[in-house]
Amino acid sequence: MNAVRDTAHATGASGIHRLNPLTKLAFAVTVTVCAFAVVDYRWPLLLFGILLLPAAIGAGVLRRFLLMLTTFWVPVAVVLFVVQGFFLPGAHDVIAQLGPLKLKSEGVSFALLTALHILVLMSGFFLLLLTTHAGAFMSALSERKVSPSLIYIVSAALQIVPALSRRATRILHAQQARGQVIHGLRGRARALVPLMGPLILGAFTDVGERAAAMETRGFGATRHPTSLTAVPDSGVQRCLRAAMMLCAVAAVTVNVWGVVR
Amino acid sequence: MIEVKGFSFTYPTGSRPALSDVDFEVEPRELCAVVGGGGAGKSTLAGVVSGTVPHLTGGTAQGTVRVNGRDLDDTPLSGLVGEVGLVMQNPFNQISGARFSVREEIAFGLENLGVPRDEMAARVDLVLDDLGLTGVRDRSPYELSGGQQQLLAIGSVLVMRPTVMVLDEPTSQLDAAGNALVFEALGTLKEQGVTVLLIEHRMERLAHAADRVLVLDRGAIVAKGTPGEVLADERLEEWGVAPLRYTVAARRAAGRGLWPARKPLPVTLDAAAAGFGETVDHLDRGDWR
Amino acid sequence: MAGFNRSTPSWLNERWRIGWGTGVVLVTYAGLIAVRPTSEHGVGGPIALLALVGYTLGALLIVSGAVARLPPTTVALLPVAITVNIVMGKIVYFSGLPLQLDSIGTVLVGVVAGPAAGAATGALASVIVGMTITPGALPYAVTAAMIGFTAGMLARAGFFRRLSTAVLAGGLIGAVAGVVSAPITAFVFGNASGSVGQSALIATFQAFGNGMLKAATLQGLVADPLDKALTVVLAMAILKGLPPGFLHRFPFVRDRHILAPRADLVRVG
Amino acid sequence: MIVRIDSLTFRYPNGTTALDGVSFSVEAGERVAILGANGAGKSTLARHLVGIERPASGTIEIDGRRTDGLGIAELARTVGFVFQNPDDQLHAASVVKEVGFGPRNLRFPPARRTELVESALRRTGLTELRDTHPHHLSLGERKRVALASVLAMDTPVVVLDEPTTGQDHASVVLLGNLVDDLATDGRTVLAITHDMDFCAEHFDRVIVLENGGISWDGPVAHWLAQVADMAGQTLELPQMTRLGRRLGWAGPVSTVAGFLERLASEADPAPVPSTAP
Repeated sequence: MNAVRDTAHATGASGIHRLNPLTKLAFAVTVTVCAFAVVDYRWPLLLFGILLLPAAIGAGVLRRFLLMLTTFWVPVAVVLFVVQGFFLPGAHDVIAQLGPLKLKSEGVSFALLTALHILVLMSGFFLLLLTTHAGAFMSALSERKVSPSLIYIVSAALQIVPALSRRATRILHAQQARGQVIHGLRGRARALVPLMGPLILGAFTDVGERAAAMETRGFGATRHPTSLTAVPDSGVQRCLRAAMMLCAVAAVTVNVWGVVR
Repeated sequence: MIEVKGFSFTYPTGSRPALSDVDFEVEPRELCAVVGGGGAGKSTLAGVVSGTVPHLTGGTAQGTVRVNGRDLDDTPLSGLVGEVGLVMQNPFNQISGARFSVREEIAFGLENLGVPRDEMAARVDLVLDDLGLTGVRDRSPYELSGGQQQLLAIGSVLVMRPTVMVLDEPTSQLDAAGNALVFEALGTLKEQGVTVLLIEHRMERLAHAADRVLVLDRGAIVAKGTPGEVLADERLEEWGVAPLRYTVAARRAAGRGLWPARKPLPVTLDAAAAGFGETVDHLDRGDWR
Repeated sequence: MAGFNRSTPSWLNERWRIGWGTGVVLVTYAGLIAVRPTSEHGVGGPIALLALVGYTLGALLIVSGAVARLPPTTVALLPVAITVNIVMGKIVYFSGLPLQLDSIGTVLVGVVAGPAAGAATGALASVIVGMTITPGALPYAVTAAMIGFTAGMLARAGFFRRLSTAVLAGGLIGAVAGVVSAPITAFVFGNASGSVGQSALIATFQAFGNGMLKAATLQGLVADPLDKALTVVLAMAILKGLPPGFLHRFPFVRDRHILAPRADLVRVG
Repeated sequence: MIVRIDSLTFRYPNGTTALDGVSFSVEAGERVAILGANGAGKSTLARHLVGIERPASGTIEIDGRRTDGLGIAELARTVGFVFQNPDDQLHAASVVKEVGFGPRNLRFPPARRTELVESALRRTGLTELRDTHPHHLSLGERKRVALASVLAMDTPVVVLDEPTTGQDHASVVLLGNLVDDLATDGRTVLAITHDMDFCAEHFDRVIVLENGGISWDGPVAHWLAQVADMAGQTLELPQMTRLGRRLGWAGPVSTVAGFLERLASEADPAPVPSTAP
């Protein structure tokens, strides 16, 4: 649950931290679309090398950025090379042989391209998450008149997950203090109901009260709620966002045109 | 202003009424306390007056509940927002989770009503100050201690400046200092003309703060009156309510002739000290009996 | 993004947005089948982009339409359901079982609060997982939405009144999930997403000469129905354990005879 | 000596010191109240007794055994811990099954198990509710179920965390009697509490924690005698103590019985046997 803490408490003083979250979202989307739009493995590599990596360095989050890539991207890339390197349908240019398995060049180049696409997709979003406080993100969406229900659901889920995992620890201790042993497969299986029962049922039982509290605090009372915190924005960023979106739409259009044709 | 007349209510899954034939009124500038044992229907009553029961829970209701002159039967919950505030027993559920800092969480209700930003900020900061939460204003609501969460829950309702305030055991996790802050805030509310309905276990606080006390037992009101009348009633324990030690001591002392005969049994430290002081004086002068 | 609150023309109101979203998803899927990539170079880029953009757009439309129609109690239910998805998903993931079980909350909401709420739960759960655990979950938002939507529709049709039909419903939900997720697995992730077990299964199907999309679909049709049947059983167990009065707050399950009447809903003693 | 704690020090992961050189020991049959402001380290101390927290330095000995190598589930045979929130542990479909969970985990023989469960139900006044689903109980009743489920484990030490919070009058009375009975049976009770009247009426000894260290350890009456008007306003003195002070009495009274005895002695200089019930 470390990542949750990161997103909910991402604080920093860099210029990238201070950008409007929507600018960073637009950047993540655009860079992903652009990466997928061109069929050449050097292109996503270029995007990663000249945009994403320098941005991570500039924001001072390089260590965590690389750590997250190692955790999430490397396994996908490895599986990709194994599956497609050996089993890409229609590939026949064998470059190596391992027992009955044949490594094929088409498979390797396909795996390389796809892995780099995923690298850009993940990097764009990691950058957004590592430099953006979830609260600021939600405030920015709220200013763009996104439905309060949607903002509530996302915000509450982000905060309930850690609250619930703290509760899970308390429940675990309470049951262990009553002699519950949680060792081995059988112990674990037997512990499931005493541990998950209070956790999950408790969480659902709270829903009714929380809904009542929200309603008495006027949730949904007006279609035009205000926001306590102002999210910094600027004309430059607005132009930047428009340009990025235009770029993304163009890339999609060209590609759809190419596919349909 | 709260007016409840002949009100009975049964939950959809209940086999007996949670409230039966409840009848009472609370005027503006009045703090009415509700006491009773576990399962007596106190929280249900809080829900009824704040409009969440039966609107959200379902169930069958008879009789009328009027708040500020409006019949709750025909008033949707949204029609009461800002007018009636409800502080629930469990602060964890009162915290919306929609906001990431204490300051924003308090503002949540005002945001929902579309209050302009400047006014909102001023009102929020005032509440933070009143409840001693300024030091944790930027923390996540979920990182606070139980007591601080309780103060936050109260603050999130106070900030909306309701004219009727319903509080369900709002101080159970607070220490003496936190308690004092809350009762101070309630006193200020009363002066401002707010109607307060308070469910509370700590009798000593009530004896000072309440103008009137209702006792609920198995869904029915079995006693109502001033704290002095109700909390000194000898049936209090039968109704599942803890009597004050002052009252118990005076009652037993009276049995041995050690409590001034014309004085009512005390429910506050002051009254007990005055009464027993008189006893001691007389004993010293030797003119007792 | 999702959920515009400005005065919108009628063809963009909430109900229509769900319809448009579903339409976009179907057209995308049909498009992917129709222009089945022939050259191997077509696979990596444009097709993936088409799948990604079509599905994301569809998910956004469905979510914005569904969320706008939810009553407050359901809104309060969704974060909890999403949390249950995540917590159970994590437990199963770390237990090393060849299962996902990360849609228990989604199915539960579909049954309790209807198809729209179920769809919103699924899609938003993917967003939360994408924001907190791995961005790899984001492209699958549509699959998750379809799981909740299907659960709600089957609940409306009465599948959840008996355990046997509920298990059947789980199988059907799994089939839908398997088919809808295949293009993402195949084109965006090059058939390398998910667990090692899933990837091995896909590799096997590919080794037997199936195309990428076909291999991913077959994998989905083998693994998902089983997983979702178990998911449904667990969701029903949770429903059974919930206190009386809980279900009374949700008109969908209360008024439509979605579940069998519960004996414990009548208090004894 | 059933509990012996020697120079216990504990730091949170973030480095702040929660307990700093805490030492004390408790005899079998003693009733000890642990007092202190929020954040003084009361819960952290209690959590060490059941092995949830491990000391940075210092030792804990319970029933003659060092707890270092023992897991929470092993310590459960010696120390029963009643957590503040009963909803963190209730999972079974009936009260009797819930109460039987601990004894079953500790592998007591069936006959002994039944005996323990029945006795725990009786002592907590839950016999009639034995087949009820915990859903149908009020918070006070659920707290009693949690208490019963620990009593049924028949541990020589029982630790209670804020036992009176959220309890109605009947439950508090029951709880007080139970604490007295346990001590009579030779079992040791430690309780974290804010409720000073409860503490004055049912405990022999107080340990006051302040900033992670013990600032007072001794009999309740001695503490009440020396304590000024409650340092830091964090605790409210017992009602009878405050009344006694208002009357200008030297030396503290803390309970209604004690107060009446004192009053009677004022009435009649010759010592009168107390008839207070």
